[in-house]
Amino acid sequence: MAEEFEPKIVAFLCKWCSSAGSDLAGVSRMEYPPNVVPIQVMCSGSVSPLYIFSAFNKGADGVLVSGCHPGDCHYIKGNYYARRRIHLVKKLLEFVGLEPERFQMSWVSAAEGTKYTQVIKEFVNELKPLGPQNKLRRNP
Amino acid sequence: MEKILEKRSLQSWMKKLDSWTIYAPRKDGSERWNYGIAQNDSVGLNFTVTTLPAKALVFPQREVFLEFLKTVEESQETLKVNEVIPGKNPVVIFGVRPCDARAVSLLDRVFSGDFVDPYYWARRKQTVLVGLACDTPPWENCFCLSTEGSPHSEEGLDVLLTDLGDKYFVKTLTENGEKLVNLAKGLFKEPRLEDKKKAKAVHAEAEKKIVRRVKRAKKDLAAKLKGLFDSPLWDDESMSCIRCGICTYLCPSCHCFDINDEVDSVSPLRGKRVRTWDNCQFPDFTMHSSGHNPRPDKASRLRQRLFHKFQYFVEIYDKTMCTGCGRCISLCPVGIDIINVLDKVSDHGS
Amino acid sequence: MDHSVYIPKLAKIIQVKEEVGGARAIKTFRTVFANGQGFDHRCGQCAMLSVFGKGESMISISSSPLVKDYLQFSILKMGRVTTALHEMEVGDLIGIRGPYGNGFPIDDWKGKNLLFIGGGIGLAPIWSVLQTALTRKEEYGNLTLIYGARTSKDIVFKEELADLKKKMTVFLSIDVAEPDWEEFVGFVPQNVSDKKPGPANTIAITCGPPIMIKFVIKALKDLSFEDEQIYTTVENKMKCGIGKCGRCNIGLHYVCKDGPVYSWAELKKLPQEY
Amino acid sequence: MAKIEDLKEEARKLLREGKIKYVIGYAAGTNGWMASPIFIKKPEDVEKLVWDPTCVHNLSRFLVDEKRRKEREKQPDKRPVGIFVKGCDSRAIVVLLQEKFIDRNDVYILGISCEKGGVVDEHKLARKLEGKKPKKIELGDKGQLVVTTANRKAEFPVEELLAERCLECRANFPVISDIMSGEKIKRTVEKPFGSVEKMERMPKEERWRFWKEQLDKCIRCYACRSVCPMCYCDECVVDSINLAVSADTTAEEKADKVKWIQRSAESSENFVYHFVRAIHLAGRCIDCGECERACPLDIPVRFLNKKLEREAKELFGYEVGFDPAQPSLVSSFRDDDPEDFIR
Repeated sequence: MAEEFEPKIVAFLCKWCSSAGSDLAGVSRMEYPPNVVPIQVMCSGSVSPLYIFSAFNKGADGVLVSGCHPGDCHYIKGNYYARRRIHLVKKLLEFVGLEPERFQMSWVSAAEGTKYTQVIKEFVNELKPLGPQNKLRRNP
Repeated sequence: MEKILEKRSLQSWMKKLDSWTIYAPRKDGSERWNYGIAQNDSVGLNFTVTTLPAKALVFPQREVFLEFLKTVEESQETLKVNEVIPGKNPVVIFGVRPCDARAVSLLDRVFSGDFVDPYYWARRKQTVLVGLACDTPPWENCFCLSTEGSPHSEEGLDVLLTDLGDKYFVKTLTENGEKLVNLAKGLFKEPRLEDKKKAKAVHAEAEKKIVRRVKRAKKDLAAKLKGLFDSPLWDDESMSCIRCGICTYLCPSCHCFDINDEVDSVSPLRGKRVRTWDNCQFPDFTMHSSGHNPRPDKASRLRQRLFHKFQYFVEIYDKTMCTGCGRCISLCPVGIDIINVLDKVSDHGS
Repeated sequence: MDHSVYIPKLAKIIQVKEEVGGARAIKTFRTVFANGQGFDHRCGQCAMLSVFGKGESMISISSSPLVKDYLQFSILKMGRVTTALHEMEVGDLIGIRGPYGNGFPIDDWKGKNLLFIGGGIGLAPIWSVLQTALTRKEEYGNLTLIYGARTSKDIVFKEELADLKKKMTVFLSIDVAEPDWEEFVGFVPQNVSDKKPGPANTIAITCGPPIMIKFVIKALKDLSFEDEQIYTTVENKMKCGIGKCGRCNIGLHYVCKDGPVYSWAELKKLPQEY
Repeated sequence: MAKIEDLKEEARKLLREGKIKYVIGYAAGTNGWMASPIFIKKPEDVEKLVWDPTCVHNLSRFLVDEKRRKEREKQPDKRPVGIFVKGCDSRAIVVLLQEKFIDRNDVYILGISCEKGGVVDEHKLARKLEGKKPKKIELGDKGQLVVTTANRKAEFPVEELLAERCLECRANFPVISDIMSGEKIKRTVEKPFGSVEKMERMPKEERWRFWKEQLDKCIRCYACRSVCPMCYCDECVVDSINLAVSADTTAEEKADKVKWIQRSAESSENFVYHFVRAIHLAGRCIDCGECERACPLDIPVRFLNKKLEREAKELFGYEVGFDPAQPSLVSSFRDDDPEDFIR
């Protein structure tokens, strides 16, 4: 039998909440799929849409942007900007026919190690049936 | 040799050429014609003109020059560089307009000389051009008669077809052209005298329909241009230029390019060195690393385009690097009209 | 068909020397071809250096054609490729293709005095002529070098210059006074006017920043040099090196192929596109 | 039908009095039936100005050039430039003002109402005329388009010839101007996003195939970027080297410029380019449709912008180019912006 497809996820995690949340999951030895390439960013609001397009271009099967819950942003408003911008990016990607499951956003606080693992588990499960992302990737 | 081919036999002819990849004009999801690989159900040659000239098939937008790979084994670095010359892929392009074929023969000159470009020639030598004479100028800005061409010019072509209504008048011009015809001998008939006469009439009629002309001829224009390098004319004429790449990328004879390394993997280092189209209308074309730019404004870039075509090239090759296809005029988003500009050059000071 | 004109030969870096540090760093590299197959070059010719993954850059060959053991390049850190070159060490592999360009007509200069005038990194392109003339001193008349840089720290080939002073006339300058500087203070053209080299039977070869070249030529003209006696090199952005990619032209000249060496008599007829 | 005689008179007067540097307007083109942009410096040349449904260009694009020119000049002529604008073009000026790219005093706006007309679509016209070349195209008294060819004069309802963007236009007269010609007729547009909605209804994979076929054609001439008045960045991610380089830019800065997109016109790279373009125009595109018109390969790039225009409106209640004082789409938010897509 063919080996099961393991999707590669690029996750842009904000330093103050989501990245800390993923650390918490790590130090608490919570189990979750090893499919994520985490990239720590200062704020979800600092994630340029170009990073997202580029991740798909370089072969990501899924991309996650994760930040602090509304009201909790270290920079007060960064995640609100992100919410708008990411929403537009999501609509654009879907418009050209990319599977909506491939691009996700989440709010994960520093205390939500469990939620982080949950987000990743669900993401991986949703990506598996889709197979590799070849639409936007360079040299598929 | 000269032959007659019934239009309904065109498809059968293409089918006989099964050791070639056949390109023919088709509509690609829009109103415009472009070359695509001909399928069995392919249309005839009832196109106007392809937006992208035949150039794009012999000098593609992207050409891989080499592949590189760096490996480290037991702290010993090895770097492998492999040349990537286009492989065997014989091509016949059907429906090449005479101006576009003449432009290919200009490219032949550019990619020869002291340094022969192996990538260009690897494709070019495998490419056979089957032209279709224009009976009506496909663009309203065609001006091939001003560039030593004509709607039935043979230069650069292997076969020239002339539309006689329900049949084509076929004239082979090279060995390759004859080979194509000989592969489907049964489809071709000997032309009658009246066919020849009719072809001539079609050619003559087509010439009459070309309305646009450049006032001065090649050498005269080149000499006039030379004296106007520092003229304020270029500032005025380039005011509306938006510095896009349409006039050059769609030009059948423009051939400027860029070379870049495309990295596929950083560790181990793996990638390709790639040639892509580039053009003199982009500001970064000539900009030095230091930021200094010898052609810093639209005026100097428009001047470069016209000087290259109508002055420098004439001095070097005794040819204008323009075959009068009219694309740059018809497709310019802001209506910059090189005939108009050249005529202003001609009239300058008189 | 022959090996593609665009495929560089692999070469190993055998020596790296830091000439100048700081923001406008200059390093001198010596290279040998990996499989021994090199090329012969003429003084003033250039080569296209590759850092795989970064790209190519046209650099003048600063070693004399008489030196067969290595090729030498002195490189100012300026953009993507040159920055990558500056990060390279002895033993690293680069690609080299060439040689390109016309080179200096040094055979025509036999029996003449040679006056070299350089500024900053501009010493590199004339270094190959200077070294060749020095090796064959008997074939040429007097050799003189007038060279300057912004500060004493920006002077390239410091040790070589000290050595050179024993063999030929060398005038150095820096733009602004420094405590321990004993030679001329001021711009290179001013030093030229100050030293008043005579035009008789002399060829002046100048290279440096465009603004320097412009005023050096003016200074030389004031000293009654004819246009035909003045040679310089020009540079433009290049990609192919073989007169095809279309960007380095000055009028109908492709600098990569028809240049980079011009006499002032030739250059002044060309449009100011460099 | 708006007449521009009064606007011409105004332009002439302003030029004569030296109150403006030059006028950007439309003149008869020499390359076919379409008008061309013209830059008029002398009052006597004002006569060359024309106004008809072939005046497709969004001339506000040239305000970007004007600004750059002023920046380069040591002693710039700071007088305003006169500019002819249609409704859509005027909204572009509003965005340029909103972004403080230009100042209101930089422009003297000569507005023209499209009334019941708009601009002609090249392909629709070609189909109607079956290869014949138009000599003249006018908006008739009854709101129809009158097309004159070599041997006949034909009338068509506007819907049959106008560009799609005009049929979906919600500002057919200038929203900002110093002087205006024509009536402020509010045209009812039943489906301002009709074309996008049609595409949204396509199944996902079909939509993918559509965009792949379209964007694979892109040769990266960047006409869509070059023609756009909003694409005024000093540096664009697609350029091969940094354009905004000064003597002080360090070698490292130049070397570290990320090559986000290769110059190769491959599918993957073309998608990134067009995504970046679209997202950068979100909340800024005023749907003048110039990108799509300029495209030599007829890639319907306008849909990408239109899609985001629609989302901005529906999700965030944001409308572009009416109010120079409103904050930009992506530098603002509402507490109740939708977040049902977030986990």
